[in-house]
Amino acid sequence: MDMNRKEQIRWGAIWLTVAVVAVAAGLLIRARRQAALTTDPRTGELGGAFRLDVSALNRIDPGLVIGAEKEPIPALVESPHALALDAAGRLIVGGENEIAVIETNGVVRTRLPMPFAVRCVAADEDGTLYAGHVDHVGIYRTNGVPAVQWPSLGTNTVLTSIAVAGDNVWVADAGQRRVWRLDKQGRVLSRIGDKDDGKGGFIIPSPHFDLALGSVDELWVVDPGRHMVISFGRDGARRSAWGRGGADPEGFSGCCNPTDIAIRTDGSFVTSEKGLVRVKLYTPAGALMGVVAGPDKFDAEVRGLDLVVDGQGRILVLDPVRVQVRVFEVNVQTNK
Amino acid sequence: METDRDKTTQVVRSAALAGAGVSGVFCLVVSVLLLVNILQLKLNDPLNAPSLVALRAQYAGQPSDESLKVQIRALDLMARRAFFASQQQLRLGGFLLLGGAGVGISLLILAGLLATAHPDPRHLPPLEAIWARRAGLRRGLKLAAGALLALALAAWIGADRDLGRYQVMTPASARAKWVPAIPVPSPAERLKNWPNFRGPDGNGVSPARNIPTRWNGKTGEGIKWKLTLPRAGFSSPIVWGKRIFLTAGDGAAREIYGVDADRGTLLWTAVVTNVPGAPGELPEVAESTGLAASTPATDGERVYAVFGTGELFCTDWEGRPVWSRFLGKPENHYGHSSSLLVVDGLLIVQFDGTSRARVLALDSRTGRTVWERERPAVSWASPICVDTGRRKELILCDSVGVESYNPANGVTWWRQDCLGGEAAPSAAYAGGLVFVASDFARASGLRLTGTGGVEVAWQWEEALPDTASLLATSQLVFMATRDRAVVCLKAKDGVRLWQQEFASQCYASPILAENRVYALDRDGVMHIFEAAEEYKPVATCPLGENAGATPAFAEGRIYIRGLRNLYGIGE
Amino acid sequence: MGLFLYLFCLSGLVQGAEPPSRFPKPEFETGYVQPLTQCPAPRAAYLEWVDVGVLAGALALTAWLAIRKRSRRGILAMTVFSILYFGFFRRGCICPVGSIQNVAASLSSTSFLLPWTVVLLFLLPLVFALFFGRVFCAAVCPLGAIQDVMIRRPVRLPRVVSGALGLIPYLALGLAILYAVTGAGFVVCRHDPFVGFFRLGGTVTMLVSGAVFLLLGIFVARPYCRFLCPYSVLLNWAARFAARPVTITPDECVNCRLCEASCPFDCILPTTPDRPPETRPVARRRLGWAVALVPAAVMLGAVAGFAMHTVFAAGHPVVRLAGRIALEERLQMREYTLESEAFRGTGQPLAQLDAEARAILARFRIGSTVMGGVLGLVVGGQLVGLALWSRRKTYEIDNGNCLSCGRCFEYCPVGRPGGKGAGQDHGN
Amino acid sequence: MKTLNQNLTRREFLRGIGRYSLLGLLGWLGLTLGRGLRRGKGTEYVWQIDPEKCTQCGRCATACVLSPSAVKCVHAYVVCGYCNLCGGYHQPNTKTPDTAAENQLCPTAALRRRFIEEPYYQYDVDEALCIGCAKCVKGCGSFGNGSLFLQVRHDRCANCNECAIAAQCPGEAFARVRRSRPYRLRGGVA
Repeated sequence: MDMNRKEQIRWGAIWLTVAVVAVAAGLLIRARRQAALTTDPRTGELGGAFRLDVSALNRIDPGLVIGAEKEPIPALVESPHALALDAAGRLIVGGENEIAVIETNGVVRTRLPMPFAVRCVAADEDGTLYAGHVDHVGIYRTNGVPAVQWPSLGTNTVLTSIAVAGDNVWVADAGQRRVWRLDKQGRVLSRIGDKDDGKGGFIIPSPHFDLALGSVDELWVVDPGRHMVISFGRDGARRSAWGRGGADPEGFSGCCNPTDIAIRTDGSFVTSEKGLVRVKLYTPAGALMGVVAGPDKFDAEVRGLDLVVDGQGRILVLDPVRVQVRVFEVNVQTNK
Repeated sequence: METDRDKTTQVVRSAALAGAGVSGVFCLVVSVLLLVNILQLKLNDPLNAPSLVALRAQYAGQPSDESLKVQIRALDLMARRAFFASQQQLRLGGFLLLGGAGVGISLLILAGLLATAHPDPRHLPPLEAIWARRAGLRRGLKLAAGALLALALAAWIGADRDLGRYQVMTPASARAKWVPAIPVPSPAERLKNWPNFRGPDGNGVSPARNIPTRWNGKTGEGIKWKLTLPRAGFSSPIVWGKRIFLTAGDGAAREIYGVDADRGTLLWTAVVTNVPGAPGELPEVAESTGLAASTPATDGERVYAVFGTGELFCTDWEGRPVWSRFLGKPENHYGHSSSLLVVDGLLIVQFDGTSRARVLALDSRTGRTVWERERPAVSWASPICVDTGRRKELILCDSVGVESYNPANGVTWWRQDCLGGEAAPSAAYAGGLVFVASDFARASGLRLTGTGGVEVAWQWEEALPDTASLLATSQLVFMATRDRAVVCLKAKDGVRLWQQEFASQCYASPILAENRVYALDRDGVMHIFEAAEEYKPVATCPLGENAGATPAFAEGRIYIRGLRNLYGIGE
Repeated sequence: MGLFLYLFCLSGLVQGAEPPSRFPKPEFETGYVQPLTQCPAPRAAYLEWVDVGVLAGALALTAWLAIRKRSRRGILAMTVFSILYFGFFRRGCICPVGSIQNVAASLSSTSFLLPWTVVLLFLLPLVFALFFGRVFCAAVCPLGAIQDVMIRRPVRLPRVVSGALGLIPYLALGLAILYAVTGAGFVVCRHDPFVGFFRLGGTVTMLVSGAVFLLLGIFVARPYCRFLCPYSVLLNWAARFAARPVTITPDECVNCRLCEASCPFDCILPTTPDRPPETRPVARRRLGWAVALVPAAVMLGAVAGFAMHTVFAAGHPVVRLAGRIALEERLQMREYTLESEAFRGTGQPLAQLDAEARAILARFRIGSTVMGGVLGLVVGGQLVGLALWSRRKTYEIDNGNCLSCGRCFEYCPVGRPGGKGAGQDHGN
Repeated sequence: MKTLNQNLTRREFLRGIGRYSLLGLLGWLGLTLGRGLRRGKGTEYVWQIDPEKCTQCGRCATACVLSPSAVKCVHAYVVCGYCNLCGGYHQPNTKTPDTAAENQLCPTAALRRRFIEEPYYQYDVDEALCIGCAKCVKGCGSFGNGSLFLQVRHDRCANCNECAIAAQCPGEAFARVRRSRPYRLRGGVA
């Protein structure tokens, strides 16, 4: 009996120890998890040299930022691609299957269903809309006059930008890598940027190729592969160029940037980039004035931001991801 | 007696054992070398050499320094060579180790085969020890079980209960369990009536019988009564018992009407006034929407109505105001048109605008907010609430996708971004599938999965509705499209079964009753056809008046709202 | 997670790549021809059937060698073949042990389809076990084979230890099924210690644990098979009912005890004394206690299982992710893990993840509780079995645990063809 | 002796019952599983990465049971812009887009560049050197057309029961695909 009792006590002690150890282990596990959860989680991967930290490039020196964002305007068009202003200062937004004319207060004036997807759009002084579809231009009027479709410019054509002034229509063709000058009947007048011009033509690795009309008889065309903005006379003679590549704020990043440009009344340039999504302002001579909006303002999946400058000098950016026209005001003395 | 043969065997066996020993030593050496190599690679990975990283960083600062470039290139070459050399060494080491081990083990096996020694049973425990062995097994088993229990205890103490604190992410109000204070009408009671837009669940299905299939508003055939309404509105009538309720409104006034269902007489008119906080100014709305596009709802005790002004108004059975709320000026460029729904004592208000889009669940007695969720985009669609057999799902469409909420607390069950354009058609549910569509985007069939989410079963992009909601049975899906057609798709795969064009588009949502589809077009013509895999028309009944509202169904009756008049059809 | 991946690929959600880019390539003037992206094809599907055929053939041959031929050397040759073919050539991955998980996942979710080859992989060794005992373990399973050749100086483990460790395979089986059914992944494959050798590489933990098992295996015969392998539980139960399992002797046992000493796995049951060494009332009381303990053990197991469920659930990637995101939200952390960053990138609502995690947690709650209960039943059942006294007049094989390795035939003096071998040698 | 025989036969009988009921259980299991099989008749699967879900975390390089990993970078030439300055080939701060070591992004120099004609360059992946670290994939996706992406190479992949990388993939980009279409290529060319 005595033996049995001893045995019992021994086993009791053993089990008690086990239980105490279990409780202690549980408390330890708990404490360790708390510590582990809040420490650096990225362990067990390849070392530092394997990390390509794009986010470091995304940070912009706050001293360089000169843009202030205002209330955005809903774009209200499915997959918006193209932005322009008409003579009355209203927004023309072209999308996958329609063009909307939107007041700056966001009220939709008109909706024009489109037979083809709109890649770029421009408005004439009389309110006529010139829409660049993938391979041709369509002319639309809001007063009920039937639409006119110009013939295709070729099988490889990918129109990405359009500008209208006087009797001329310029369209940028990223697919054939040249700019077409047409008259208002759709007849081809001349071509800019053919490879035999001695300059090697435009380098356009992706469907982003923009042009904009300058104030004095000038046509500015982006050469994204060379990271440059080139000016031509309206007849097509090459004049000057500026811009360089680089991930720094002054340069244009990646393989093919800027994607879009717009020109302010004082001749300064607004540019937008993909990859490192940023909108910047340059002097007429091509020196950086500041960053209007850095990558933190946009969603990472943005590929190409169409730009327009309105009558008050505000920069309007078509954000295809948020389906908005983003509005930025520039706080800088531009008359240097 | 040792024979020569035995001798040779002995010699071979010794040789094999010696060989195995040599292999063992070889393996040991190789493993040590391998280990050193691995450690070396771990300690200073040539591709992560700090000197190289530092040089690169320096170079980023001084890109024109030629000597830096030369240094980087030299170091880089070295690093890459070292990397591939060590990789090759590792591979070679592995093969050597394997080969050595293979040879060693083979020799050991050979030695074992040649062995003459045999196990000696004299070392075995005595047979009597069998009982002690059993005791040992028992003790081991108990020990293991005890250890597992101890482990469970430790686990319980150290358990990860972060998931429990996850509630932080859901709105604070969602945690409170909602207990309706008034008797909720039973599902059977709801089924007998037409308490909100598109019937009991908002799903477009009527359980009523003896629905008329012949009438003519021009000749008066089949028309029981006709009531001219004081004001216009595009909202649909609702029915509870012997009462019909409607809303109407324009810039001058917004009104709710109570109508006797048997005689077609106007019993009362409630004028929406004195809504606290309402500014009085009217939002800009499209003419085709107006200020009374949202259908009211009732729970058999009260009537709830919302207007394009943002005014939400609750009256009692006799039209006396109970409570009212101003939800804010709808920022919605056609005008607010989402209808109301009462779910278990909660009034669900979908209030999707271009800014501050949200869905609210209000205590139907007081109008107090029980829960509120932000919504991602604008819409004109109405909520539906269906029982999927597993749970109740409150399904809302917006211009980006479709989201399902727990009606009790507003927590999202699932969301699928499959819509686009401007979402006006409401969802439909049948047989484990949710169907949604919006014009200029696509229609989708979403299958509820076992894990509580959805997967896209099919998509369809050809002809799409822009106003009318979808209608579904477990076999078929019907859509009244923008181009004046009704399309019938197979529910399980979205294959088109048939398509029928009419003279005019249907603004009213098609309704299923007695396995027939009732589709009312804008000319007021009701197209009745069977819900079947081919188009089988049953009847075509003109109203003699344009119509846009979805009709209400009750036992033996249809109530149709024309532009000016309300019709009671049936015996 | 494997489960979800399966669901994904079957739902057709992610079929095919994006449509061909419409943007034309540069107009090359030098006559440059754009190369095609090369894609080496995977192993042909019919070869999977060849593998199943080889498995069936190997099983049949081993059964023949063990039961008809009674040839230890033949079995050894099969062992070497299995190491080479199923191990090094097939890189350890056609594996009936792992197929438990595929079968469990497939039974729990109708959308998890598994190929016929995997079904057969799972069933063939079990069907063979029902007729011929664990011939799969004898020489066909590469995991067993690689350990078998390592057995050099086997020691007899104290019964306390082997009795305690014998519970682990049940736990392993339970966890394998629990994780497969909840879609948390295939833990058996993840912690397979030997596959690293067969593939000549792997994580350090995998290689080290494999080396430890192999070195341990010199002294403790086949440690993985006996004290970890989840498939061993199923094979054990099938082999208990085997129609023609291996026998120590083809004839009548002479109780020489040679076989008992030869078995490194402790699977030979010796003869017993005529009467138990304890009085009847004591034995009866013991049996009574054991039987009474069964329901208590089940209850206790279920409670323990319930207590463990959050720990088990932490192994599910979705639950872990939800926990991590909850933490990030609570502490307003801006340092994301790769997982939480990827999840936030998808734009899915957090509440949906929460709901999903809770649903999974609920499944773990049920599964873990059931598993604990079953484990309790196993403990209770074994205690009852140990309290029963069965009399043995001859040496017998413990069919459930016997791996059919054939070592005992070598030493049995009875009925060896030609009568030479053990008996004579022993005479020396 | 007689009782022993009786005992034996009774035991045999019970074992027979056990055996055939277990056999029946296995048969039922086979049939149940087989029913599921008819729906996905003859489909066999292999592991593959969905490039659209890949987050370029770099775990493919370390998590694979094989060393070096069976995951390699693949180049879809049809999507490539043939740029001089390549986001996948060059460091982001490259000033002179040449093949100098200080400008290269790839740690093992597995990405090769070949001049075609002014101003176009072709980029090729040397799979013997590639370790699947996804650095170039990230660069190409961030700054270029995304013509570089990771794929499981089936001449290397052991097609494990559960892919070790899939178990660790943060983006859940790994999924089984049909053996007949074993790749998910960008640009739609298989």
